Amino acid sequence: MDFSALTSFVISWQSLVILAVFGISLLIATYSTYAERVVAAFLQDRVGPDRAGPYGLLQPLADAVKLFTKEEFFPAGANRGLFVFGPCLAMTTALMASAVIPFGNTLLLGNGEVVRLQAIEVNIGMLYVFGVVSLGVYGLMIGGWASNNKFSLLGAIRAAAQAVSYELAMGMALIALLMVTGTLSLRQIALQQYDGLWNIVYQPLGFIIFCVCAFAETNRTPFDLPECETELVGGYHTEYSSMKMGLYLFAEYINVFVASAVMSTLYFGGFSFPGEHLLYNYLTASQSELFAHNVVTILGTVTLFAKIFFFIFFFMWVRWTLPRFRYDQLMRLGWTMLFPLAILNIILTGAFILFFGNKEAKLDVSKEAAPTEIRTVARR
Amino acid sequence: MLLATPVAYQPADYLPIIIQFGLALAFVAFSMVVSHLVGPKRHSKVKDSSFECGIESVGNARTPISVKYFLTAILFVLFDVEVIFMYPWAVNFRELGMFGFVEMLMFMGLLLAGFYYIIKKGILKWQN
Amino acid sequence: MLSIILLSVSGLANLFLGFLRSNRVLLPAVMLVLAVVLAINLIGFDTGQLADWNASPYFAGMLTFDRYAQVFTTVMVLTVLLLLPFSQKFVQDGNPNLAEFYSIMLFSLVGAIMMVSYNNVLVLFLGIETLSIAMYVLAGSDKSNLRSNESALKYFLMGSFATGILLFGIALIYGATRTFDLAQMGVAVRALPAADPGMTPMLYIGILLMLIGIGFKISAAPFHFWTPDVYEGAPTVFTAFMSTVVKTAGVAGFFKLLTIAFGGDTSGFWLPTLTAMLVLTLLIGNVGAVAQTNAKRMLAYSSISHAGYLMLALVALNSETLSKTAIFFYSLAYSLSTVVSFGVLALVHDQRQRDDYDSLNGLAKTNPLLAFAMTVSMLSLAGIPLTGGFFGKFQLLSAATAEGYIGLVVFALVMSAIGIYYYLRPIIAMYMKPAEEGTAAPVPVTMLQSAVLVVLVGLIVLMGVAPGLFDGFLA
Amino acid sequence: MEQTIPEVIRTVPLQHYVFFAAALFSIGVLGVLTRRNAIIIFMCVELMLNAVNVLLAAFSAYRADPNGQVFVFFIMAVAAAEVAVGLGIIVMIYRNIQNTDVNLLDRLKW
Amino acid sequence: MLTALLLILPVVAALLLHFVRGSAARALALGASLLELALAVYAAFQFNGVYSQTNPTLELKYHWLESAGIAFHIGMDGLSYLLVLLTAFLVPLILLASFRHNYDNPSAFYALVLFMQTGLIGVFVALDAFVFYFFWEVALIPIYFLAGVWGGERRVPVTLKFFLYTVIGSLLMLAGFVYLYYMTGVNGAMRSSDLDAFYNLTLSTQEQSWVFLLIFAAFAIKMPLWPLHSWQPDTYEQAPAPASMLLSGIMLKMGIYGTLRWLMPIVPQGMSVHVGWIMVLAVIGIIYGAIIAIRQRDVKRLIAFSSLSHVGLMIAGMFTLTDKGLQGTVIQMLAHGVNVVGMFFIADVIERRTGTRQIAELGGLTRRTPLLTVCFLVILLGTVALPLTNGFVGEFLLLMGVYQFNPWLGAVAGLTIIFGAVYLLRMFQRVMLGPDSSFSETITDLTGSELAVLVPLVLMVFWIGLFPGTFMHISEPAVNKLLVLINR
Repeated sequence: MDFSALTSFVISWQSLVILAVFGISLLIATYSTYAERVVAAFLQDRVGPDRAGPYGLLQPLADAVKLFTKEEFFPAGANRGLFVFGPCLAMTTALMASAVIPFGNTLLLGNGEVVRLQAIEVNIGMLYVFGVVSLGVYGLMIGGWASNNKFSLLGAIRAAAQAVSYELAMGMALIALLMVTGTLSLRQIALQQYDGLWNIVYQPLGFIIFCVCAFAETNRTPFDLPECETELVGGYHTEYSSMKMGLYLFAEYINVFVASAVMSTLYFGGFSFPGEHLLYNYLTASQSELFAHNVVTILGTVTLFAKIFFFIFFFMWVRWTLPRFRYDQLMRLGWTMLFPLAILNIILTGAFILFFGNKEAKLDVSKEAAPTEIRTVARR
Repeated sequence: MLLATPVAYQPADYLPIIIQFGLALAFVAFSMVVSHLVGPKRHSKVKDSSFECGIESVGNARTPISVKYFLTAILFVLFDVEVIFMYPWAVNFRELGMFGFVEMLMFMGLLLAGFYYIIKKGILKWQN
Repeated sequence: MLSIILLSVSGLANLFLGFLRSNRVLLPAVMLVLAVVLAINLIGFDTGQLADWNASPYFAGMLTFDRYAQVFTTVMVLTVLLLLPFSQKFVQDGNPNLAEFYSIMLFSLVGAIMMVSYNNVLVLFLGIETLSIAMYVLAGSDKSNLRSNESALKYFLMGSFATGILLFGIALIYGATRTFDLAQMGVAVRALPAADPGMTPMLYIGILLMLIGIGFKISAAPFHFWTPDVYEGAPTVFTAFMSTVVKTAGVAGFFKLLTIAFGGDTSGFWLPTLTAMLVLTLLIGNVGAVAQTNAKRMLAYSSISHAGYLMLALVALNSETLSKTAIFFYSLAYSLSTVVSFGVLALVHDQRQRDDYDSLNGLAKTNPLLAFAMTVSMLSLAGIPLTGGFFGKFQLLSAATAEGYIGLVVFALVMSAIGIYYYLRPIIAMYMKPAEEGTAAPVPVTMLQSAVLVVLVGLIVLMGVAPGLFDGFLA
Repeated sequence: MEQTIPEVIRTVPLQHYVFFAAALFSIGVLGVLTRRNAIIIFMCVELMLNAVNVLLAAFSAYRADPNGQVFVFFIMAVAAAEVAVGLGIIVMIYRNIQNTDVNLLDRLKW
Repeated sequence: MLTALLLILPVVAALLLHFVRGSAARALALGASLLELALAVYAAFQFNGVYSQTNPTLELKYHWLESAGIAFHIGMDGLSYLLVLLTAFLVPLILLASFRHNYDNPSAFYALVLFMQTGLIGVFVALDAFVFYFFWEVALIPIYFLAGVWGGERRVPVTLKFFLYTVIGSLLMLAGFVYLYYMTGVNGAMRSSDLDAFYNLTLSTQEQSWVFLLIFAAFAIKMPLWPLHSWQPDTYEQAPAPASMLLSGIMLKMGIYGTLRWLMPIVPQGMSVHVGWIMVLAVIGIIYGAIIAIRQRDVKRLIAFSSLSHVGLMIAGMFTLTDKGLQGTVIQMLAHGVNVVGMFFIADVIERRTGTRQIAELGGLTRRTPLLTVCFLVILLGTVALPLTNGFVGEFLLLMGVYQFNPWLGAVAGLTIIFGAVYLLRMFQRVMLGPDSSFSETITDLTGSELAVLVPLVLMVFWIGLFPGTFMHISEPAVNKLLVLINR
């Protein structure tokens, strides 16, 4: 690859966006730990962390410092290399996943440059997310196996079995969505919902399945059997301490973040919000198109984050509300309920599209959404 | 047939992914190194022994585990491949129309037959 | 085509039939299905339009069920049909997975049929895999028996290795010819040296790799080494399946491939390789078989040598009709004889728990029928007149002679002279050695089994006495 | 749709794909021939299959002929079936001899 | 049709024998073989004008492998007829001889003998190369089982040796036939393995000599020609008496017949290349057989080696390629068949009475066994080729032929008569006359059934000896035709 591309890229706005996305996901991960406690406290009607800083807002930083300064521990008979590699892998994959998520439409700069509020737009974004996220389970596996501890091993195996079981149903649910959208690019999916109905309307069942699977994939309660302290002490991270432990925790929260983002993009219109074209038209009446477009874009980004935060909250809400499954129940749910449901969903979707839906594909907004096109989209 | 939009991507377009990968790697490495340097190191025989709720750990930790897990994995492989077959179909669903739909119904029929078979075979009976 | 559908559907149905409490219905059910398929094929024989290579194509011409396919389908279905009764041991043992075994056999049969009716390399590949993967399972079907496990593993590793090589060959050839369709591939291959000389090395490497894969699949030397172990370790019935159906499908399928795709002047490139493989195969098969003390292992080596004989037809592919007929005749005779020999071995093994030569001692006294059937099959395998094996061998030889491979023919004859030595050993054991203590009791044989044995022997002798009846299907 | 594919791929010359696939394939073959652990042999076989997939995909892209990619799909499916069977066999053996070293399998002489 | 009947009858009988036991089996077997004999004799009248007949008659031809141009083509000319007659004449006697033994599973034994008869007759009447090869092997299988199952204690290795020898030979023959068969199609003609098609072949001398070697290997092993004989004595010794009779009396003639019918006329030039060393080997065989025979202690082995020596003479005579030589060979085939069967039978009779075949242990048996002595003497003299016995005619003609071919060889070959006289008479003198042995008093004379075997043989000895014309006329036209073909 020629380096001119590299250099020209590094000094472009796009690289800024990447940095932003990266930082945001880390930030959200950090503060999720805080949020988790606050939500827990709220749901259990008690006071959460409130010492470090106002409302304990500095708590995460304190945690970080603590994690860094803790002794790192290697259990006897552990495979050191893999022991370290496990959490690293988990974290890396988690951080990678957010690359293709469209956090907003384009920003138009004065010099006519167009900046996508998305690290990178690839036509197979959805597959990318899947691939990277499902890599994450290797981190758990490796870590659990490497720590030479029965609990860890069991946790790891559970994590793997659970992950694969629910990935099936998840993929199937996704296929139904694909039949509606006809593309794998997250950005296009979002743009398709830019005007008109969100996919949740077409895919209620699919969303439910997807959501359940997302819980399972991120090992959140009620599916947190890989790390359920009541049975397995700490599950796969029983033997972990200091920042390695921290990486596992972060990875989990980042996955939650990504899952929320994906869900909101796929089913809840991504960075689109009701009445955006009205606003656009209103603004263009007084201001320049450039300004109008950017305002709409920024608002869209904000809405997207709103949706994401809601889903993160939803994750925590469920965690502190629902009890944990038994393992065989978990498996049975995944295999004998979600899987057939997903297939049913596919068949229903297909039948619906064929018999009621419009035959030609949804409007293909594959080209870079420059303001003019956006307007056409919006006005239609 | 091919999973591609009319936009012609150049390999350079995938550069951001590499960059993000680099960032992630950097962060991870950083945290690892720092925690390694900063943290105290006081080893002892007992402390290093793997955790078993305080009692002596017995036997090899990496014991063979229930074959059910292997079965699950194998089944996943099988069914996931079927799912792979569905992706291109789903993307081109409208182009294929009724023909594709019927074909896929057959396909799923066979899939469900196998599914029913394994359920009946007791793959998910974790009790025994 | 109907046979393929019928077999696969019944295979599925059979799986669910397995959930019934008693699995005694399975064997009759499967045999019934096979009989029906056999009948369908036999009825179809006089439909003249099937006579050429590609009649009535299916799936956009990827699969054609022509006379060629029909003839070999008949051979294989007949083989399996006559082989099944010897699997009754499973029924008696109340084996929980019986239904699976039968279904897998049906599925692998489907694969075999695809291998002889394909018209597109993709279908060939699918057929091979359907067949092989099923066979991996069957080889290991005796779960508690370590030998069976081991043979399964070896068969699996070697088989998938071969698949990889075959596929790489296919990929390279695809790169060179831009098609998977057999006929187009043939055209492209013949045109290539002129059209795109840059591609020819890729093509040739591809062909060589495919040959290697083929060698593995039909266990031709030097890619035969897995065969004895696998054949010895696998349950005898499935060994018989492997050594009959797999070989027939393999040789027939690859004959089609080589003739249509790589025939003509291209063959000048790979024929020497194939010939060398043939010579080596015959040598190793026969010499190896002489050294054995275990009847089953001897049959394994002999099956290697028979692969060698069948390769004579591959080498002589330019006189097409002769070779086709020869392959048909030989594979039929060979399959029937092999079924008999393995069937008898299976029965003896069930009672005496061993399958070395001495376990056959005095069989003539205790079970005259078994001994006689075994004798006939041995003579047929040895190619002695009065049995089908003779005319099979004769046709192969005359095909090779017609192509002018006199040296090969003489070599093959010398080899079969060696073969006679080891084929006589079971006969000697049965007729001329006294029964040892422990082998004195007669081997239990059900009515069905003896009936099938009689039918098989009848067919073998009929082929040997009135070969005209089996003549001219592929003319 | 087909004619658009080549520009995508042709930024990398075909030979690179061929050499890459050949290298992968050779690695797989060597692994099969030299390694002694059944699982690793098995993985090497899978490696060979994937080398084939790469090659087929590359060719089909350069030839603007989808058949190659269809073939890849089938190879994937078959490979999955092989994985299923193969793992089953290996697990079965492991449960019998607590090992997957093919050298230990000497009940039958090679 | 009659020919086919000759082929089918024994098989049918053999199959039927599967269902009957005991005396019924014997009756059936004997009856079938006698019926066969009757058919064979009837065949003589069937083709009248047989004496002028050159082309095979009583033909039958139907497509066997149409696409390959192989037909099931059978028929008889004088040469074939004589051998068919010999077979049909000897088999009943052999069966009769076997009745004295109580083999286990006798009906299987008889069935195999009859099955063997089919094979032998098939070989003699085949007019298509592959039919010939087919029956050639078919004749081999039953004799293998006869010798292997009912033979002496060293039977297994011996029969294996015999089988392998023969089969390797016949496979080489098959190679030769396949080549000829292929050559019939070179000039675009439809390939055919018919005898006439082979006769019409025109091959280079080089090809011919190769084909000759391939095919002659089989025949030489069967005859056997000297260096290839090593299977013979063991097999004769180990096989049960009836099997030995079949082997030496009939089967051995297959080789000679094959040479006459399937070798000489087809590849004459190729043969003429090799005649020289074959003659030498044959003569060596004569001397070798005789000398070894002299040194034998065991009656059966002695007979075996004497037969080797006689066969050597036949081969030598045959390869002179003169009408005398060929006619002599034909007559000698009959005579030798009769004699050797008789000798083996007598050896069997004595063994059954005394329980030994060692010449040293026997002696002075004549006193109580006049009939045995007479029959023995007659057949012995026949073998020695005393004038007026059957042996004389053949050997005389053969020796004349060899002498014409090469006086020195003739002279050496002439030794066979002297040697023969020496060892045979010495044996007779020691076994029958000589000092008394423990058996001299106890031994009993021939029984009725044994007489039933020996009397026909004795009569035949004199018939051939006194009226050889009967048979020579039958074979003459065929032989002349052969000569024409050979000298083309």
